[in-house]
Amino acid sequence: MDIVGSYKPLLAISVSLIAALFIFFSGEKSRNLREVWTILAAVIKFTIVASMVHDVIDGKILEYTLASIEPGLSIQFRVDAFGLMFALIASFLWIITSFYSIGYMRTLNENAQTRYFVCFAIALSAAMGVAFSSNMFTTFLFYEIITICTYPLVAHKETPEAMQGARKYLAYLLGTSVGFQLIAMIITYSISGTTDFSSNGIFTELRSQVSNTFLTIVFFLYMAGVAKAAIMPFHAWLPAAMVAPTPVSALLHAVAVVKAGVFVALRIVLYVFGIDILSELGLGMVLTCFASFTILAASIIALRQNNLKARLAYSTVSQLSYIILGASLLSPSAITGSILHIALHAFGKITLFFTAGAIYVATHKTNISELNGIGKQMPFTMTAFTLGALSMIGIPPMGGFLSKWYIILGSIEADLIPVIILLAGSALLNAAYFLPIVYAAFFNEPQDHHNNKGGKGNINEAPALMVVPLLLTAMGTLVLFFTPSTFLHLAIKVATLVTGN
Amino acid sequence: MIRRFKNVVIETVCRLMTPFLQLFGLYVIAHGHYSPGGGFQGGCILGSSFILMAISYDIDFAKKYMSEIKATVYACLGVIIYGGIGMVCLLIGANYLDYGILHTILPVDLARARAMGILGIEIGVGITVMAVMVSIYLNLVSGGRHVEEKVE
Amino acid sequence: MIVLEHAAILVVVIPLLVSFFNVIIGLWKKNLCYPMTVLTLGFCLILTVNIIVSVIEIGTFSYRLGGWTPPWGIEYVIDHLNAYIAIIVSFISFIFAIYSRKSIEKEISSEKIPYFYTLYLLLAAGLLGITLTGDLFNIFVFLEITSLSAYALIAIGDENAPLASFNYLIMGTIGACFYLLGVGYLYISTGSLNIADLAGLLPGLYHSKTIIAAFGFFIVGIAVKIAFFPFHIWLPDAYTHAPSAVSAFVASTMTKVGAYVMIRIMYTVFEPRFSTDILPITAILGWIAAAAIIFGSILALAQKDIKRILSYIIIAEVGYIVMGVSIANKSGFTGAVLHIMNDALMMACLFSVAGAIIYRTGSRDIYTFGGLGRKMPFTMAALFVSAVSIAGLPPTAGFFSKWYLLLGTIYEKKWIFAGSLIFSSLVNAVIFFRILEIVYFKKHPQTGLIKEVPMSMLIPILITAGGILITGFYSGDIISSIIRFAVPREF
Amino acid sequence: MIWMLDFLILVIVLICAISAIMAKDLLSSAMLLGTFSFLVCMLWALMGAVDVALIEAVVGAGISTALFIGTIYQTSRKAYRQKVGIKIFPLIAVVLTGCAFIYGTIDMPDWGDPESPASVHVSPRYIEKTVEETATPNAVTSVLADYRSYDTFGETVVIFTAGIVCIVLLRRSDDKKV
Amino acid sequence: MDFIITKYHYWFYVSLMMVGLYAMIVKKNFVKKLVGMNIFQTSIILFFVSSATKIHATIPIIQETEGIINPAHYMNPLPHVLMLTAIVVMVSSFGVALALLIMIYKKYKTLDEDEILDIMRNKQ
Repeated sequence: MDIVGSYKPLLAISVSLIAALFIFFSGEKSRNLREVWTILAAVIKFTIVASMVHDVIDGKILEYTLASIEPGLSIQFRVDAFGLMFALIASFLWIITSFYSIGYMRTLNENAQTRYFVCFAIALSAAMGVAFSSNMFTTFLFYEIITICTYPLVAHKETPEAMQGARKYLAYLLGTSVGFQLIAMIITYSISGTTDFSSNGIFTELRSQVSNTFLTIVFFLYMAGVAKAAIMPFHAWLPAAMVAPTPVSALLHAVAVVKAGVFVALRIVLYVFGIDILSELGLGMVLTCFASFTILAASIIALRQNNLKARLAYSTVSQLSYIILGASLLSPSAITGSILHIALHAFGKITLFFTAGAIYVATHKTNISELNGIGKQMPFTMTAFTLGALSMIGIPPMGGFLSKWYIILGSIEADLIPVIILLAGSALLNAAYFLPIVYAAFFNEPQDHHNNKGGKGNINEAPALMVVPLLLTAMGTLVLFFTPSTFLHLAIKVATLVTGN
Repeated sequence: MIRRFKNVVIETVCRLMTPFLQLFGLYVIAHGHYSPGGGFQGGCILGSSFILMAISYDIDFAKKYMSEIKATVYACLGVIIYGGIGMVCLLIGANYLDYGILHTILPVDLARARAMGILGIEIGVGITVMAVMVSIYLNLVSGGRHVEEKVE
Repeated sequence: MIVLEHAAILVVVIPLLVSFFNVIIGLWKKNLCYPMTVLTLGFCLILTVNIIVSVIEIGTFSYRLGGWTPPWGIEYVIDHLNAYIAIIVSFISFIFAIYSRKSIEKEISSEKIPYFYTLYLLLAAGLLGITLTGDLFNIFVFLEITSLSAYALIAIGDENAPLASFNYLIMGTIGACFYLLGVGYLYISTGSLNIADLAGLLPGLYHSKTIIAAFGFFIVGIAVKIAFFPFHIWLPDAYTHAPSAVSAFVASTMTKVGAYVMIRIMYTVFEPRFSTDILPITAILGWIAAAAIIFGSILALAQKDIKRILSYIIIAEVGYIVMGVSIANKSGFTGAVLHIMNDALMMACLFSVAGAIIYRTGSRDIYTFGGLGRKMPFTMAALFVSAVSIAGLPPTAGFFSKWYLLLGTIYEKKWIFAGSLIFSSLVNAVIFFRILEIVYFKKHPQTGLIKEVPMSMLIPILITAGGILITGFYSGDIISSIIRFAVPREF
Repeated sequence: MIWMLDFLILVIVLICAISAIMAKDLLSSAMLLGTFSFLVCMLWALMGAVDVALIEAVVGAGISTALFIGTIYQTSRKAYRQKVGIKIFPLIAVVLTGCAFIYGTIDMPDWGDPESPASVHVSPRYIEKTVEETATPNAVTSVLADYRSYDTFGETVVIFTAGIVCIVLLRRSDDKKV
Repeated sequence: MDFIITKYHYWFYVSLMMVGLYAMIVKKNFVKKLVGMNIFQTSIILFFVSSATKIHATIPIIQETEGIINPAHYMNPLPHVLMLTAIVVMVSSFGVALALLIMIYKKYKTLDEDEILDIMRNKQ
């Protein structure tokens, strides 16, 4: 574990900020140029991030200090396995998403596209910042930036309900983070004099000074503070945020934003408190209960949704709780599984959202009840949808299976047999709310008024700019099952680091 | 203007008093070193002499001697004298308003130089106070009108 | 170099002298006044910069006026705290001297413009004088210069301005009188007016009833001057009806300088232990400050006139500063002093944006701002930045000072105070995101011909906005190089 | 000094003040204020503050009364809707403030005590050194214009400001806007 | 008794202050407010000046041309100076206030707070 100074983290973050400037000044008039900037930024960002993988797997830790406010309080970036993992996924999927959103935006020719792309770029930099930040202070900084700069994206349609959703979004995220997370962080700082993440927890060495109840309170403040992780009862913003354009829901509300929330939650669990304290105080168990409840409840609610994106949103809520669950089991394999799940769920869910968007663009349908026979109309899309759904359910040979497998292993290590049952049940529920869509899409006869464009059975796909990306991600879910080595390495690295064996 | 009333007694008395008032004002300014008085008192007395004019005759009469513009300029002039003396001290090389240094340019010893400085700023203060008092009064009673007209 | 060695006094005297000349020149050529004012204040800015540089190099230094040794003469004492305040004041005044040109041309009649700039310079010089002086009575004199010019500048606003200004005058006079009484009580029982001298004399007398009363008078007087709850009644009207440039300048400096005087008296003239132990004023102040914060935020939420919203927010912000001061520990004090700067910047930015909107649309009602986001993109970007900052969200400056304030309250285990801070930042977030929503996402019919404000107004807005963005990251340096030395030793 | 006279004047001053507050007619209250200032100026003369007495005689009793009357003629002479009743809550507040004042005075040095700190700490130097340092027998003048001349500068600026303010606020113009 | 003899001045000043303050706070008529302001400030000035008095001392104008000067023989000049300043400040703010009053009167044709409030209410 040797720490080397490096500009790469800063570059990885700032590249899309700079891109945002270019995009802003290119403006609506030269839209091609604008989107070239987006793609360029995405690619560069990914290459920078990827270039760090090798070092990190060798056990190096890249570090860069932006500003030091006080001893123990600084804006500092540190690239470790866990952060890199998240950054890798986000930056990779951004490339795909930017193509997709270009297609989406142009086909529907939405308003204020410049604002859209600018905010998107900034959101990505902020996500990188969260991934790379080396202490709670910096994390909070970028966490808030994500919130603020995704608000315009959610309100993008500028319709009353979009506003409503955006207000809800902002209220939940800002309220919790300022109201709970900030306080918890300041308490941490005022006790320990630092907010730097350490692999065995900040509180471990001054365990003697702080009382259990106090630690418990702080822990719950933290957990309530990361509403982005959408643990119940702080989940309501996510369905509300589905008014956003689909690419936003795809990247941000399946990958960047929510994963940032989960990521921070894991950081808190593993690096601020450390599994020793949590297991000692039995807080892990409490978290497990919350997570399990969320998984089941969200799945059941998802069953009753007719709007496709809403159903996906609730499925996201439940899937996020898998990650929390895995971490809360506090056993090596479970942690590995949850970290893997960040990646695998990302691929699966983004595919699903892409397909939802594609369907909307091609046929302007948003409700599941209207999807009968759509499989014949847009076969590629629906195939991708199927793959994504299977990955969600966690059937081999799909990526989703791996992470669940590890989590199950972990629950055996932590000998919590109920968790296995829970996982099995939720898998069934997932199947119950995904497979009917697939079935209806391929085997039901379409109602007449559907095939508005051309006759029955005509291929009526969304533009290629959208279909190709979603096929790619769908392939991703498959590929990750067979060659998960990179992610697996990283995840295992983290797990061994925090559990110490 | 308040109310225009012709009254020989008042006009004559004021006409007689005004020069003495002003003389006394100058005396109070100049003699501030040795007797009660100084810039403020003298300035106020000078100002009140003009105000007396304005009351006894009317504003135009007072404005013949001290028009608004003139008053404004005098007001600036006084403070400029004050600040200027300070700056002179500073430029010669002492601290701001340190009149002692003036003995290098005046043919007097240090204490006298200070007295000189005091006299200078008293004059400045006097001018400003007089001008400002007059200008405030003129502005107040004329409601700021340049040209005089009946109120009621 | 004569200028540098006399910088401390020149900072105050040069604006005064120029203001005198301004009147005469104004009678001759009106157009010269604006450039003269701007140049003078720019010069002051340079002077304050090298004042603070020399303070950082050689530490506290003093300047004897008239060459008399204190306590017989008046002296200027420049330490880290007031050099810091001075640079804020001169910077803001310079910015708004540039800003004022267009808006003033629109708001007051042309032949009064020279007098406007005269008063403007007098106000700036008065504030700097209050900041730099080391003599209690001298503070009073310059306080009066400041107040008189402020009354006038406010009174030349819209048609309700004179009334507001008159109420301000009454309250302000009460405040000044209380301050003067405090000085008198101190003088009667010590016989000195010089701050350093008093700081030496007072500890022996801490239990004298006269001293305690004097301290009370000081606090009340200053509280009136800085519109500290419950003496805030004059502020909203005054700041709402004043001309835009004036309310921007006054709002972002006067309360801060008042807060500085409060800090001076609580922690320099008196030792901290006086206000914490002997007369537990800090506890009371803290609670009132919490009340002020909540009260100000809620009332701001209830308004729909943008300048009124900002005025009530100022009341809350004053509460922040007083709370930080009254927490009386290191981080609280640091937060307060840091927040003086950040709040000055934020208020400057917000009020200048408000002025820009009024300049273009002529309306102060936030519900008529629809669609401005497209028409005036840069101004609205500045509004966005300052809104984020005033809601205390990273990465803007407001977050860092709020961080320190919260840290201070939590060190003292004052959960209610922390709660009030959090509450107000959430309320501010609501207020401003409501405005931003209107600005960006609502359409408005009559915004057809509205365009971006002229450069002379836009540049100050952007500078302040940039300041808000940047200073946050340099708070560390500011604290380690300046504020650290301003914190009383006892903390 | 004769403390009987002193006392008498103080009483009359108080009466003047109250009646100036109570008067229905603003003009009469202005006149009462003038009387008040004049009596106060006598009081100062009794206390040996001749300079202050002089300026109070000129400013307080003279000019400010003139300004006052001028303003009253510009505006209205009647105090409309003069409430006779006394408001309780402000009265309590004022009385509390007064109690604070009095509380402060308890520990004060006696009135006219030559040994009071004010008389022994800073001021003696002015009296001793004024002649030899500034060649000005009138200590008030020397302190005003030399030892603390910067205060006086500020004060002159205050006056100047007041003048400018009155011009800005009142001077009419041919312009439409005022 | 002695206490009273030595302190009664202060109490007179205090009562003056209270009168002035009461007028400033309570009186609805702006001119009356100004009267109160004037009284308040004057009482403070009285307060200061009285701190300069020394029994058996004379006005602070030095008679001795040579020899040692005993400060106890002369009043304390410093408060006089301060109060000169304060008086001038007072009259300045007084003038400003009067100017404001005239402006207010031009607009509302009255100087009574209640009536002005009525006018404003009627306008909306």
